[in-house]
Amino acid sequence: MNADDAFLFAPVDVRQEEDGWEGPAAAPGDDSALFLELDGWEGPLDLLLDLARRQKVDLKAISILALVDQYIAYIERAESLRLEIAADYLVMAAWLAYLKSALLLPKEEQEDPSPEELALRLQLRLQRLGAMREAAARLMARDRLGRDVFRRGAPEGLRIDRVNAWQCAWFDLVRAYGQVNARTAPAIHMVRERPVMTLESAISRVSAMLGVTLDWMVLEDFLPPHADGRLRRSALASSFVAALELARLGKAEIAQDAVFGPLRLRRVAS
Amino acid sequence: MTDGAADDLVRAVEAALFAAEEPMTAEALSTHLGGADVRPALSQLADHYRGRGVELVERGRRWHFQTAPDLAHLLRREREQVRRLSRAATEVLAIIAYHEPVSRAEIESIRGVQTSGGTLDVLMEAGWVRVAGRREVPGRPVIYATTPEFLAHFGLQSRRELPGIDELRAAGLLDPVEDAFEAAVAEPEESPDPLASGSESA
Amino acid sequence: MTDGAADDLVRAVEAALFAAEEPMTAEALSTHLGGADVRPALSQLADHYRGRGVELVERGRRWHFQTAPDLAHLLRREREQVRRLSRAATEVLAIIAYHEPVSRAEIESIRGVQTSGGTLDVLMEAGWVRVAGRREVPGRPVIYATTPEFLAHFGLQSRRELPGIDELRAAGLLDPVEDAFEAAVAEPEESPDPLASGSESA
Repeated sequence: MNADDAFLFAPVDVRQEEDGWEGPAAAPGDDSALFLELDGWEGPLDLLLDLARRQKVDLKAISILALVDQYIAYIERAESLRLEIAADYLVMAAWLAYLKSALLLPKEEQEDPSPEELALRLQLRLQRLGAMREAAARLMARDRLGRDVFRRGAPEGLRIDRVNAWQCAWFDLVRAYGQVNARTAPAIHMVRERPVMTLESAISRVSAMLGVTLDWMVLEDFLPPHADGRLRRSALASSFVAALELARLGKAEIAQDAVFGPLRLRRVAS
Repeated sequence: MTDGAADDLVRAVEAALFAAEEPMTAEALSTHLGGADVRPALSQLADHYRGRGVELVERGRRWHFQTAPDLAHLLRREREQVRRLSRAATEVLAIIAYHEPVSRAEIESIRGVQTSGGTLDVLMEAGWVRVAGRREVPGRPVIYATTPEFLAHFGLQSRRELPGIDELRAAGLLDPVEDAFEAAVAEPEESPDPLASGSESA
Repeated sequence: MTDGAADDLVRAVEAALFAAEEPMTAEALSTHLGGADVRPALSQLADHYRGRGVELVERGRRWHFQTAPDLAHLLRREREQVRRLSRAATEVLAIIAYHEPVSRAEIESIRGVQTSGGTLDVLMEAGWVRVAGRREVPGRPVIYATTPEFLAHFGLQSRRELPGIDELRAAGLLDPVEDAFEAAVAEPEESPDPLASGSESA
């Protein structure tokens, strides 16, 4: 146990205020000479434990009555010094006062739970807290890493390097070569022969047909009857251009009544 | 001199632990060294270094080299590298270590005072305490436990080496007050009999 | 065994050098250890560690521990990461395989596009391509060739087992990419035979 950790001694000004409260010079354990500040404890149980320790007996053998007296006396003295006392300390004081009176009452008047049981529970709690305080102190006193023992100051470190395991399949390889060759081979563009009606044949066909009729004829009527598909579209285009050409030469008239309406064609009477 | 001619695996384990920046489990070492069984090498090394200025120690199943504790006075550095814990934090750490896994309410019932969140944060930031799940009781409180770093820092091979833990357990001082109380009233003439109290601190 | 019972100064020097963050001169060590003459301890330690996984070495009058140089490979574990060669790298590899030895300029003229240096690096990292000297022409360009690992990876006895141009054409692999692509998408439901589809999924 490091008692010094547990106690905070009074600041100078407070010490001068009253009589018997000597501070820093007092040895721990000299109860009357100790000035105790409530901030120094981790709650009323902690204060009780310190007071119990001052009985200098095993916690199993402490006198609860004496402890109650000490606690209440302590709180009273603190109050007389007009120290601020947290509520839980006062609650504990009241409960201890009740416990004391119950312990002093004749047995037959005792309620349930009996004050002895309450006292035992308090004692058990103090034992457990005391055990942990002692354990904490022993733990802190061990040879601690970074204070008493040291790890290697400049470890090289263990590295994990990632290495790439490259994968490529045989087929990918030869296909890539094929693609390089295909991409860079000289390209020759061949246009397949398609069925077309040339402008010349369209002009001769349209002018020949205009020669045999005086009436208006729709452009489509000039197309070869067997032509369909691509040939028909080619014939239509060529025949249209042929009609324009014949109109330009003054050999034909063209009429269209509406946009995209049928194109009509007739011979110019000469 | 047998020690001088350390075999290749022993040398490899020695070098790896020297170079490692963190303590390593035998498994991690083994993985690093291509799956070899490193345990015989570890104990051979621990023997070799025993009594030297540097020791090979096992802390929470992790191994590391550290300077011998008795040389602390020669090595202690000017700048304190170890944070000073408040008394509250010290107590909370001890309670967690000796009771783990333990909830905050259980810590508070032992200390008789509320524990500020900051106290647990400090312990977790130091790497000594971790959240170890939740207790499957109403409210499912978070429970805390210590870490391998805790064991390494305080030089403990395992929690079984916590100072006085066997005595505390035998005395029932790691049992809840109620258990101890029932044990005590069952045999009213004696003070709490440690063996009679239903220990559930394991 | 004399080594086991290292004397206190030897132990102190050992611990101090182990914990030190930088190599230390004998003078600095001596100052640290209260003025003792540390040289005998240093040479005793150097003897002790010789041949172990860790060595005590003096470099420029400063002493430090380091892992044995022959164990360096153990301290660096390699983790393999499988990666597919990019299409560009595959093409370059194919060109090298078919035309080796070949310079980068030649590769580029065959591919019709510039080749980044990284591509050749990857192929050399894979161990499939090596620098095979320089071509004795103006500029003395580096020329590249494939390696035995290349043959091993692709299961080839020799480069002559690579299919010839005629075979590639027969397999449809010399079709322009666009046509091959169209052929592939024209039959969307079935292209189990890669040679038939010639798709470019690379």
